[in-house]
Amino acid sequence: MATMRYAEALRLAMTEEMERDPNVFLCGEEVAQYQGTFRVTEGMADRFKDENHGLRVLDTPISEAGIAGLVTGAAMAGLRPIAEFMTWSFAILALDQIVNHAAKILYMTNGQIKVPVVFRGPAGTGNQLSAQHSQSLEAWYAHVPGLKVVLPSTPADAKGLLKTAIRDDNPVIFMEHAGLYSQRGEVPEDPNFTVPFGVAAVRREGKDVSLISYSHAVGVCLSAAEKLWQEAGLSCEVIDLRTLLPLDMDTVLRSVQKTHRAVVVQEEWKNVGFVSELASRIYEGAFDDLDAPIERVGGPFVPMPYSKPLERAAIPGEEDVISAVKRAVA
Amino acid sequence: MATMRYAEALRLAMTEEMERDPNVFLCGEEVAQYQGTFRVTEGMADRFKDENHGLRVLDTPISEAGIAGLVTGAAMAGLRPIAEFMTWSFAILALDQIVNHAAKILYMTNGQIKVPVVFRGPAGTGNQLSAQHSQSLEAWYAHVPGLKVVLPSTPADAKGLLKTAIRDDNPVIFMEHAGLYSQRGEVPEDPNFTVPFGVAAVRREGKDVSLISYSHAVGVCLSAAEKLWQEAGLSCEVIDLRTLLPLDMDTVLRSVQKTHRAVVVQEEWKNVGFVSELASRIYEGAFDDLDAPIERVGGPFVPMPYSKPLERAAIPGEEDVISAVKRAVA
Amino acid sequence: MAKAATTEHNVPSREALQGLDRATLLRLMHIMLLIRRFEEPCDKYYRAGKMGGYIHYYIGQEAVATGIIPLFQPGDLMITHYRDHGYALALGTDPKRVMAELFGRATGVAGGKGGSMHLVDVERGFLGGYGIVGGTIPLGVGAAFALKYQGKKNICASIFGDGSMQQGVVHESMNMAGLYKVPCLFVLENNGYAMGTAVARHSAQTDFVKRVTAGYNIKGESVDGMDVLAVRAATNRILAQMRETGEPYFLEARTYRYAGHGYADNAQQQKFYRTEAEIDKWRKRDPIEHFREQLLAAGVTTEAELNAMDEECKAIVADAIEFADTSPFPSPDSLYEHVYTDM
Amino acid sequence: MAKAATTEHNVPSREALQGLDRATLLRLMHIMLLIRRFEEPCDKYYRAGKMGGYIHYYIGQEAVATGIIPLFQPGDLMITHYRDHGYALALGTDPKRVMAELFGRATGVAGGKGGSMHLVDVERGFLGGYGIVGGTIPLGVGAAFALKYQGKKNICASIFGDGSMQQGVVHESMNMAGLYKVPCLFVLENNGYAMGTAVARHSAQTDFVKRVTAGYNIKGESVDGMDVLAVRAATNRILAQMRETGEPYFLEARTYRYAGHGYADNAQQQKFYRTEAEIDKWRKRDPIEHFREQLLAAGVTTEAELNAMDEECKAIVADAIEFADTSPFPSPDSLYEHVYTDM
Ligand SMILES: Cc1ncc(C[n+]2csc(CCOP(=O)(O)OP(=O)(O)O)c2C)c(N)n1
Ligand SMILES: Cc1ncc(C[n+]2csc(CCOP(=O)(O)OP(=O)(O)O)c2C)c(N)n1
Ligand SMILES: [Mg+2]
Ligand SMILES: [Mg+2]
Repeated sequence: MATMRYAEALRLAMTEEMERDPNVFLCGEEVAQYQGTFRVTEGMADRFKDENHGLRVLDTPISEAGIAGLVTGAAMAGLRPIAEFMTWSFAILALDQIVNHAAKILYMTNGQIKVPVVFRGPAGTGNQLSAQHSQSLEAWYAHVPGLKVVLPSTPADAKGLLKTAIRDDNPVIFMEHAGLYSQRGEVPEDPNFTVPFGVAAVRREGKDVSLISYSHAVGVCLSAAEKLWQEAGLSCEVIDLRTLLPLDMDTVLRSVQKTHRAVVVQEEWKNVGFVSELASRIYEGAFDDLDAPIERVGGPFVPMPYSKPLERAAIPGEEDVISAVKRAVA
Repeated sequence: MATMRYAEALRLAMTEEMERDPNVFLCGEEVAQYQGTFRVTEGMADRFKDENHGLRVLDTPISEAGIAGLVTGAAMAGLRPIAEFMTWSFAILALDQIVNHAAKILYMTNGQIKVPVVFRGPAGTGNQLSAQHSQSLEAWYAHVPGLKVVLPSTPADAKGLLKTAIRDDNPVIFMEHAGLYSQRGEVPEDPNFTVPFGVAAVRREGKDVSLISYSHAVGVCLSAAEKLWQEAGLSCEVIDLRTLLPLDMDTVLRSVQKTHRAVVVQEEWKNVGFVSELASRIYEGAFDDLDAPIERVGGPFVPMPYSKPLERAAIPGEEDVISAVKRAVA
Repeated sequence: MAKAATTEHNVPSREALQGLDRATLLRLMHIMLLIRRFEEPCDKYYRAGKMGGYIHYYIGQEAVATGIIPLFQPGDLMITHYRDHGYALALGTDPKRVMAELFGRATGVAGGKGGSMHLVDVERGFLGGYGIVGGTIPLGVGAAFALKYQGKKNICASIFGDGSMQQGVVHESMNMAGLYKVPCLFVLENNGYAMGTAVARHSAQTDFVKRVTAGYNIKGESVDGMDVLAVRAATNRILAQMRETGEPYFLEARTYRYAGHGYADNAQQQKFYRTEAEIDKWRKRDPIEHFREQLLAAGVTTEAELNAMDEECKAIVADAIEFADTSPFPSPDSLYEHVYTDM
Repeated sequence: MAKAATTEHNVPSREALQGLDRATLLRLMHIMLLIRRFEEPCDKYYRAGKMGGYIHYYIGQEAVATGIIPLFQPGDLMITHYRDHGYALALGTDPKRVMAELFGRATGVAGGKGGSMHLVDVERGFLGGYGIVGGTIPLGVGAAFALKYQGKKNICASIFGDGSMQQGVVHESMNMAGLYKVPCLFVLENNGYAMGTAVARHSAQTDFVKRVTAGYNIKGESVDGMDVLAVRAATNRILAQMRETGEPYFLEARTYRYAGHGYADNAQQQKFYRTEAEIDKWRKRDPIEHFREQLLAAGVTTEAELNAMDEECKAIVADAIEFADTSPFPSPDSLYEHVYTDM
């Protein structure tokens, strides 16, 4: 175990996997010479500069669709690429390559061509980046067969899930959260450490209400849970889904069957968001166990505004979770 | 009233609105000289050829993102464009322009610049078009604040909703269904006839189960309802949402409060699909009225295969709705 | 086939028929004939409901695939747009399995999941045909990137139409190909139209070689796509150079499709954008007829031999149809297979 | 301003300083000084948490906006990328409201919803600054399309950076502009870098004029973006021609940004991609200093007058900061306003 930042854990995962498998390479905007916009890839270009004609850590033009297509084609030809999007908001430009190509090629070729590629980068809200730079859209990706969708909430998961993603033979949507990059935590140094997909983590045990979330919102749920315990004696169980596709409903349903109440929390627009799928599945799997309607917490249905007070109001916070829990137990 | 095809009703709506407002123009691939890939725009180029430098009905290169951006910019400068996508599967290439620009510009400019544009074209499955050509992705668009999402299921709605879309000052996602183009129906000829957004239609009254759907799936629900009545004496109420954004939950909840059972039906992938949002809202609005979990019917989680029997199995049909209803009343 | 290709490779292409040996010349003719005979009966089976979806014919453009593909060497890769029958057949993919794919059968090259637009033959380096205009160009650049990354001397051929020249991702990909210098052979099949839109109506610049060479510092040239030997000669020279330098190249083949864009683009529809006269003009330069005359003139073969070859091709196609039509449809379970490698 | 522009328009630009009258020359200087003085204090307020998000400085590039914008006529339109302070100020947008937008206040040009990247001034034809690289280019073409459609003699100026030359949608849009012949003035501010990536590292073709003219049949040229009079002369000639022909034009201004790409790109970060020496080299060609010398040499003005003008600009900025800092934040309800025009 070593204490490190979420961003460092990501770097360690990539570096270890690139050392382990010469077919793994990394490309994206500013990932090499500039050391990464958020310093996630710092030092990697130097580390691998003499290998494969200097193509192992590669700077690209601002061509998101081209990048996504290039790595998909490289994967079809036998490599295992990692493509970094400067932010997931820009990946919208690459959706045709990701959704209409990377995600479908295995199926269209009847299993003959696999596409082992990882699309990663920061997502989410915060820092007054305003409307065009504050999206993650995980609900879009989780809607698409052929993709796997991963959103780590801790440094250890950042490392373990990214290693699993790189070793996976399918296209993986790996959404980091810029708000977590500097978060510190214990991370196993063992290069064989990985975290499997499809296994949710119970971050806090509880008996009154199940708080189910992922990515940055997990931390919001944990602090809300602590407050609710301190101030209202309410015992919340906090579940971190880790991966939305595959989705670990067993852990979720087990918790709800125990607590009989559920609050599902995400950062992005609630409308047609992932929490709606999650809620529907909980209703279907535990209809008779529920003592109250499930509370969905998500972003208000507005583009992200720049002004600080407005932005704060547009990002679901501790208070939103707390009031949702109180409604659920009312 | 006149009997006409769904495709003709769309053409009539566009022609009437273009005659009514000189700022309305139409562009897209093969819409002019070729008379439209599905003949929806037949004759329109001739009708308007001498106006505005021949720009009123305009053929474009195969540049979906460029087209979406061009019409968005034209709308910002005072025009009221209609852009046709040859199919909505290709609109994935234009998502950044639609979602990160057209949908957000009114908000980003604090209401100073409006974007009255209609993005329309055929969507949906059928005809063995296989994986890359069989999508609609309405769940993606309905997730985005700033957009309105419309999916007409009858010739009359095709005309009335399209006219409302063209007169709307916001970007409208108007998804037609290729499987409905040749469907005939009664259509009001009155040029003032429009169908408002946000008002669902009860296509069939019933008391046992509410079948809630939109677009091509409405017809599937109606035939299933008829069969269920004939063969099992089950009385199904069939609701056509018409628009997913805005969404008419009042009509939906009123129906469910009456029937106590709901089956929500869509053609596309169920997972994180629109039916999940719809189900969540019904649970939240009528939790105590429900006698059974809501049944969600949607496409299986696979890319669309080419082979006819496989494709048939991948498109939710009458049988799927019938068994869902039987589960709901079991 | 690939093996043979390596040997021909050394044959000097100086004299008439570029000094190609008889076997090679006859194989080129055989490929062109097979492609044409393969597609001719398709309309009938499409009408009969044996095929569905979109089907795009290659008839008229045979010289392009035939001039390029036989020059492939083991390890070379290829990716194409949906107009892909000719490429699969030129590559030597079993006509039975190609036809079975069009019929949507389990024995098809993609198990019936792909259809006409989505043929594939991994064994021969064919990474597949895809349906999004321009969508394959970045994939081809990526495959070429992989070849460079792996230090191979191979190339990746990327086939597409004139309409895709207006797709943004093509611009992004060509810029990256020029920037990273990867061995991607861009083959633009300029058949004059993107569906019903003539090149001059979809492109501000109709000289695509100029656009690409000036825009991305990629070498390029244009060749007569109705002349199989011209295409072959250019490709031969280009591939030798690419295997040497590992750099990208842009080859425009000027050609023409006789049939409609797809099945739905019938004679009536075609009147909206082209004339019978134009079609006839191009038919007079028919690649098969032209080559036939060359061969006969040079005394390489006889009418009788060519007719026999034609009959043989028809027989191969008849067998393919028989095979396809008697093959089973995919099993219902296969609907859920290969969505993921592991779930 | 626009009014005045129409008259200057007739001044023959033969002699030194292109025969521009004193008032015009001084206004150009005033605009450049205002832009620079406006941005200089921003870092301090950003650090103090008064501003947030991304902020991109225009310092060093002042001659480009200043050489172009005053030539606008009523009805002309403009759209820019996120590096937009200079354009709003050159256009005459109230510095108070621009600063208030950076402070996220209700009095800002976008009511605090946009911030530095998303300024707007509909009244003056500024359709806004946006943050997706290349994303505004089709919008500008669309606005120009609207001008042609409406039969107006106006133009739309579309401002963007060298990095956006690698965005697919830019290719698609320029092709459409060349195809439909719409009056869009493409202004490429080539400041040598896309964030930390030098032009030669992101573009296979570094001669953008060549790429665009050869690729889309759009006329184009390059101009010294550090020389306000050179930019103005070129723009003057180009706009006259565009208003005549209604056709698109591509103008590359070679310029340089002194500051980092954005706030986060501090001196330490910049070491990864450029040297102090390079920055100094460009500073020696500072557009304001250069123009100052020209004016003094020609005896158009005096040191004293220019210093007074400088003080005046600083005062305007001080007022703007005061105004911004004392302005109210948007009301909580405004969060839900303007998502739709009607719901
Ligand atoms: C992105 C996208 N837009 C539109 C289409 C519909 N479409 C299919 S083929 C085609 C014309 C393509 O013409 P070209 O690239 O010249 O190839 P050709 O068919 O002539 O071989 C169009 C518009 C598509 N498949 N993909
Ligand atoms: C599509 C997209 N990709 C990436 C970014 C992140 N980004 C913002 S500015 C920038 C560099 C742009 O450089 P250039 O176009 O030269 O303009 P400059 O900043 O130099 O004025 C990048 C990569 C973005 N905003 N949009
Ligand atoms: Mg073509
Ligand atoms: Mg730049």
